[in-house]
Amino acid sequence: MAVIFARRVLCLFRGTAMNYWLTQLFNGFSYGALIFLLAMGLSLIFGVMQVINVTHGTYFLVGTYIGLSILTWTGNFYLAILGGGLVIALVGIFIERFFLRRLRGNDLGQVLITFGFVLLLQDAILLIWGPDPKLMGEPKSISFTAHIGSFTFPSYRLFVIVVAAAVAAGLWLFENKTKFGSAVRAAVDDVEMASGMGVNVPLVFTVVFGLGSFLAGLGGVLSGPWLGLQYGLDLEILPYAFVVVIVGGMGSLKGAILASLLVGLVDNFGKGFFPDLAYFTLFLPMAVILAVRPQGLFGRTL
Amino acid sequence: PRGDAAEKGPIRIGLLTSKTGVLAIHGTHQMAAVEAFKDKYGTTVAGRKVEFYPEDDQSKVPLGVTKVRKLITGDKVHIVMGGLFASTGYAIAPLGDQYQTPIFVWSCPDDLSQRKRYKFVVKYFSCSQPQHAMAHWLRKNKPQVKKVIIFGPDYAFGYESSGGFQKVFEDMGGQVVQKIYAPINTVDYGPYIGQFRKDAEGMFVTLAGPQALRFPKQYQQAGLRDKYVLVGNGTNTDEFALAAQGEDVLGWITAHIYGGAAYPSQDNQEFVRNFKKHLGNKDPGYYAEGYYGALVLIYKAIEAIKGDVENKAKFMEALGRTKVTEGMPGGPKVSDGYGNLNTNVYIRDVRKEASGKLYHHVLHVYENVSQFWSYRPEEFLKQAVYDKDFPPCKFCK
Amino acid sequence: MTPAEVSLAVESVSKNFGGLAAVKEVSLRVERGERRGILGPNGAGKTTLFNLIAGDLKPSAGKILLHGQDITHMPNHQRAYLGMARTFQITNLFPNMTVIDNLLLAAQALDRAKFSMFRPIQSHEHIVARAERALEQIKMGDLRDIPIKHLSYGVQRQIEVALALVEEPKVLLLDEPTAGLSPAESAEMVGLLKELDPGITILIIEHDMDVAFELTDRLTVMHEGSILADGPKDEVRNNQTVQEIYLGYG
Amino acid sequence: MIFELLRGRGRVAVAVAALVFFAVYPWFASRFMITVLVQCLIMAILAMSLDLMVGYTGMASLGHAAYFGSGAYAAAIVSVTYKASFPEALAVGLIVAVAVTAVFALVALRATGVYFLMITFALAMLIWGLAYRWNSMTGGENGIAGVQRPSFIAGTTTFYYFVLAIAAAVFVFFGVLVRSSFGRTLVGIRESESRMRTLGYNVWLHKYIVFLISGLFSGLAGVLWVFYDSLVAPPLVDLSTSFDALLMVSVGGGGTLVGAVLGAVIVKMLENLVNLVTDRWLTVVALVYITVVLLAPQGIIGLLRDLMARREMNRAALEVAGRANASAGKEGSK
Amino acid sequence: MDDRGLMLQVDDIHTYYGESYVLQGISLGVPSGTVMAVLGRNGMGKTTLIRSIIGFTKPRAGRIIFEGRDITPLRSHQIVSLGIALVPQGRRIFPSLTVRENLTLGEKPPGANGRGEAWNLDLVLDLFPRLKERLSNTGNKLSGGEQQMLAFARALMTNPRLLLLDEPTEGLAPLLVRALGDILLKLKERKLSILLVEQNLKFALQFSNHVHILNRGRVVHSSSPEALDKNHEVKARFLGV
Ligand SMILES: Nc1ncnc2c1ncn2[C@@H]1O[C@H](COP(=O)(O)OP(=O)(O)OP(=O)(O)O)[C@@H](O)[C@H]1O
Ligand SMILES: Nc1ncnc2c1ncn2[C@@H]1O[C@H](COP(=O)(O)OP(=O)(O)OP(=O)(O)O)[C@@H](O)[C@H]1O
Ligand SMILES: [Mg+2]
Ligand SMILES: [Mg+2]
Repeated sequence: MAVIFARRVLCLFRGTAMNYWLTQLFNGFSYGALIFLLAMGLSLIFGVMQVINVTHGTYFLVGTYIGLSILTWTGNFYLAILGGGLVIALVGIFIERFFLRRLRGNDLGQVLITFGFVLLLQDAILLIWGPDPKLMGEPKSISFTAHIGSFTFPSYRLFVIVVAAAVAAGLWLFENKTKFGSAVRAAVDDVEMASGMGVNVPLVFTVVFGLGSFLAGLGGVLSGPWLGLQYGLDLEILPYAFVVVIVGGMGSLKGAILASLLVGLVDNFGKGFFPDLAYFTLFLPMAVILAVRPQGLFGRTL
Repeated sequence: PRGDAAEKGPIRIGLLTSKTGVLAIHGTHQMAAVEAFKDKYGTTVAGRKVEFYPEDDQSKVPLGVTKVRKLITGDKVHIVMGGLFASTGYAIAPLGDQYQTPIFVWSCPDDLSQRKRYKFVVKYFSCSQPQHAMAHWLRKNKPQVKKVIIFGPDYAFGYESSGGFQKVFEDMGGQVVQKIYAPINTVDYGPYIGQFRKDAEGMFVTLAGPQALRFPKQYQQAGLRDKYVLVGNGTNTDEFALAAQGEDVLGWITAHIYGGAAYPSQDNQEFVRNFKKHLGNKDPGYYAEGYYGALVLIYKAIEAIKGDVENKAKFMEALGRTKVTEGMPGGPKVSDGYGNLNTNVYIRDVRKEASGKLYHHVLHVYENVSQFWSYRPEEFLKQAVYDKDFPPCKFCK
Repeated sequence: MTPAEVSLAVESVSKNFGGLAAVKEVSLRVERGERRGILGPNGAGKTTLFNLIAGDLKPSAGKILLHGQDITHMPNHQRAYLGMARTFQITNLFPNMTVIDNLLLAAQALDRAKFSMFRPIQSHEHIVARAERALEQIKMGDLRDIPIKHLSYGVQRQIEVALALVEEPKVLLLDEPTAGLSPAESAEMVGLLKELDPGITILIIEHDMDVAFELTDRLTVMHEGSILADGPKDEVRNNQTVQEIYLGYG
Repeated sequence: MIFELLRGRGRVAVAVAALVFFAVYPWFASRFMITVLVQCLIMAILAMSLDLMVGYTGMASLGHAAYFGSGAYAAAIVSVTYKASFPEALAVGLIVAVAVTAVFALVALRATGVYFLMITFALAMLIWGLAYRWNSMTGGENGIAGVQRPSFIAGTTTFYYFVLAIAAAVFVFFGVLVRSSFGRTLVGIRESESRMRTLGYNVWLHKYIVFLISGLFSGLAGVLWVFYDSLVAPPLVDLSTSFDALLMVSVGGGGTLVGAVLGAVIVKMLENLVNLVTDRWLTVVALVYITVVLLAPQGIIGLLRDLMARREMNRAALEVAGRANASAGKEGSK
Repeated sequence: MDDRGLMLQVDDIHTYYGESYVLQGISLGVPSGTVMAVLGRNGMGKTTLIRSIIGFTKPRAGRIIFEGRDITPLRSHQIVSLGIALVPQGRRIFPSLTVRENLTLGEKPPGANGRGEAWNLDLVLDLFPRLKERLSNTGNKLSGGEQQMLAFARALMTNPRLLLLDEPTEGLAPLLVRALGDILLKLKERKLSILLVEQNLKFALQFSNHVHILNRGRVVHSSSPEALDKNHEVKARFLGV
């Protein structure tokens, strides 16, 4: 295997190697950015509320469809991004408020019920939008192919990177400039005592869940012009988000950023160098990291 | 001796398809095709009523097996038709012999009509069948395209389609210089697109299911539109995806056993009209046509044996020597004696109507194409089945 | 009389948590049957020392000997086989199990029977007998089948101690055994501990001076990770520094 | 556990009724319904092995597809590619499943709680990645088809009885196991690892043993599945199988064994039967899951247990609580 | 404040855990600026009383009135926001929060009735210098006594007008127990009202204005601390000393 690898690398360094590396690096980065938007919400919900929200990938997909509908009505892509995020936030809040809340502390029950919602939302997609694949157009202003020297890249991917960076910055401020973060963790540690310290626990959980879902919806809409709208995409993309959350450490912003980029890059270069081991190359590093640091790169030890 | 059809009750036909999961779209198209079929041919054949038993394999191969088993043992169907993946075809075929029940594999696993034949299995076409013709057309019409990259899904369907192309293409002096197979559920094609060799002139692409949607967009975004001459499998631009694909696939050339919804033959237009009634005015593609066509063939075989489907051997034999020249949206079909059909292959490109709607324009029709192309069957069967490494990639460095 | 046998020896043991030296070069020799009190201000390192002795933490430096055997690197479950038992300062029980089930688990811990995959605990008579005896010892016969989580804090504290007693240990580490007990229950606990086999070596962390003086012979006072004073109880009580930093009669 | 509520004759009656039902089932069920029950029984073995870990020991694994799948793949490979006999395939399947478990457990046991859940998931994805991409061995996307049952269990009904016998044996084995000393120890580990450790239990070793047992029986389920279905393909080892297993445990009720069996029957029946009735089967199944969780958060057996406990012990509970108060006080000058 | 000058009034409450009937009709009042001690043996319902007031376990009958307002139907976080703080039994520090986060979590400025200087991080840390050294440790990495200090300091940070203390001296070294007593006196001067549950009889008698004894869910004795100290029969019967 090492020999094959060396041969491939050598081969790549001949000719257009520089270009190849740049392109793959950029691809990895941009895909990482998209995965970040998906995974960050999962990480929040997971790390902070200890809910394994299997519905997250489906939020992402439903968000895409809602974004498409908004785009069709209003013709405004940016409105679609926001709207998709908000509607999914509402869906998430509804599910948290009326279902998950009753099951606090019952991990398996929560997993089960979020799985129920996967099926329900999937059927909703079939009912409302049908099984036809759909494609979403991006605004002309961000849909060109940019050239820098001989290096070309789609500007839309650049746009996704910018949005992801903005979201990361926003979350950082939110976490560090408000006491919200510690209120949430307190509530997870000890619901009763947190409310005994004046934390409005139901509200806190609702906000976290809403925020996490919002990110999924937003990421979903952003993925529209890139991945297309395809019934079934939700469960295909969910493992990527899981990997990010696991490797980065649950609930950690820093971890999610780093792990997303890592996943993006490993996925890219893995598929480049070892196309036959595409998934192995994604999950093996993860297993190794976990063997050494079970809590992930930036997870809290408890 | 008591051939009274009514006494034996209805003929039960099991239909395996994917109504949920990633391939759900194909299921809806196929079920609409079944409705269109009923409109034209009714639910009585050879004096017996026909009942259809649709089953959803949820786009999962193992579940398809379970469902076929259920159709045979639970619903006691006389024949099973379906299987979306080539893999499903391979997986369900053994059940035909196990339960002594005819299975009409609607999809295209090559080997089921070549080296791995089953007594109770026939199939509609071979994956490589149209792509032999594609290669021939490309060599003849665009001889400047000499070096070609192959890109396809990483399973039987991908290997067999591109294997057929490679075989004929190289036999006619072309060179395949790179072969890349991506898992069917690949989400981001960036890593693959980044690897395409710059020194090639053309690409042969096969896309299955959801790939047809994501790949063209990402290919276009990478700025490769005008870099390569792109030819490929008819599934790339099948009508189910065509509307969503938009301009990204304009000009793509593909080969398939169906000429497309716009193909002006009378049989086809009637099929398209009927189909549209059942699916919100949408165009049928090959997934619908194949399902429909297979049912036509099954009816013909039932008629040929006067409805005596309980006699399985006779029924199998009838299926194995069908010859239909009329009523088929994809043109005449003739059994080749190996459990497969000789068929028309259409070379189409994607064009745009004034209204902006995309459609297939047929550039050329190869008639009565055998799964063995112009090779002698005995010779052909001596080589291995088309696979990831066969034909070997002589010109890849 | 033969020279007293050393039951537990701690030889310049240290434990660092990051930058903090929670235990600094602590040495102790506890004789067989001795009742040793460990005192010291909050955060002095008493519980940490217990964690080191019991094996819940590994020392950064130093050696620990039990009956002369080096146990520094021995996992804690093996120390239990050598006769060591402990209680936790912060109650650590099996909350969803009943009182008797808690005791049964303790009773079979050192028995080969625990690996028996085909016989229920209840069928091992000697184990059941041990558990029932412990139940009697703490006089909780009528709480037998109540799940732990339904009991008040003080009662849970008593069971915490009972669990360590079931194993009939040779060396017993008690981390604030009377904390949270009412004066009445506290007195009972003292009575119970006093009645234990005099051959058992006991180390007790206590903040209740009355209890400490009643139960122990010698006192060790820790301060900021080190041993500040060590000696017969009256001597230590009158130690000037101990009074200043711990007792607060200045 | 439900058996613990039904004492003496009640327990025997339920067991006999279940046995009679399973024994005569093939007489009145169609061939199809028999195969559905075969699926249920095989999955019940998987669910029980998972319950041993999740319900009893408190180790929630989201990766049992790996052990199920490695047993299945190993058996399929040796029996199709190397034409091994059924006993050989069974042996190889079990050995491979245990071997994979033995290695994965070393890694997974470094973590607890949600982290454990995630590590088991990650490790299982490795096996899936291999099944999916290691074409030469596993047939990749196509999987391996054509596994043949030996003649003595070739028929649908004989195979049913064969699987029934195995499932019953596994049930009895697990039933005895969880009531044994060892089983109690597992519950203790679930409740407090650190306390178990100081009491003198080698917690790691117990967890490792449980993991191995669980892996072994998951592998057994995998081998049976291959011989039932004659096919293995990647979807059999993906997240959804691990998930299904967890579903079964939680629908029925974790830590009850009977719950795992019941859960397996319910989940598999739903999967097989609802879509015969309606095209909106996704919604129906979803609603069933959601309702079960809301009405019976501890699973169906958990719910039954609560109901029975409430009815039978209403008065007793009051009495006990009263006594608890009194004795906790140990009032006066006793 | 109600007409009798009571900051907190507990009015015949009955509290259950599931089926078990724990508080069987308890009434007591805490006047403004006093320390009211509640004594009793283990399992008598002291903690349950505190839980009922803070809203963790709602009484099935009876009322709880804080500053003239019926707080029985309110949820815990609302009750707390009115100016009540809790130092729970067993400390219940948030293990994954650092000491600083534990302290600032419920930080509040003093309400309308706040007197004197408000508690803030600096003042609280001056009170417990030990915590200052451990500010960035997470809660689970503190010694038992440090956790107890943190629990107390955490409650002060909310600048309450009523403080509920459930065995606040448990696990504290003697020196600190005294220090805590001094703090209670200071708080009293600031007109803070305190409901103190204690096992440490000496401490309770020394620092309280009034004592109640709970036995099997009922108040069985109620007097000044001095009177109780002399009443050996009651002490022997209900406290076992
Ligand atoms: N896991 C840990 N990580 C970092 N610091 C720790 C850890 N455990 C304890 N400490 C610190 O080590 C010091 C000693 O703690 P220890 O629990 O031994 O004190 P102690 O003497 O038992 O006090 P107390 O009487 O309050 O129980 C304390 O300052 C504590 O904060
Ligand atoms: N969660 C619970 N479920 C059922 N019963 C409980 C629960 N918590 C406490 N009890 C019971 O309620 C009674 C009163 O308990 P409570 O904790 O109020 O006592 P306490 O006076 O605070 O005792 P301690 O001094 O030991 O803390 C006890 O008999 C106890 O067993
Ligand atoms: Mg301590
Ligand atoms: Mg209490």
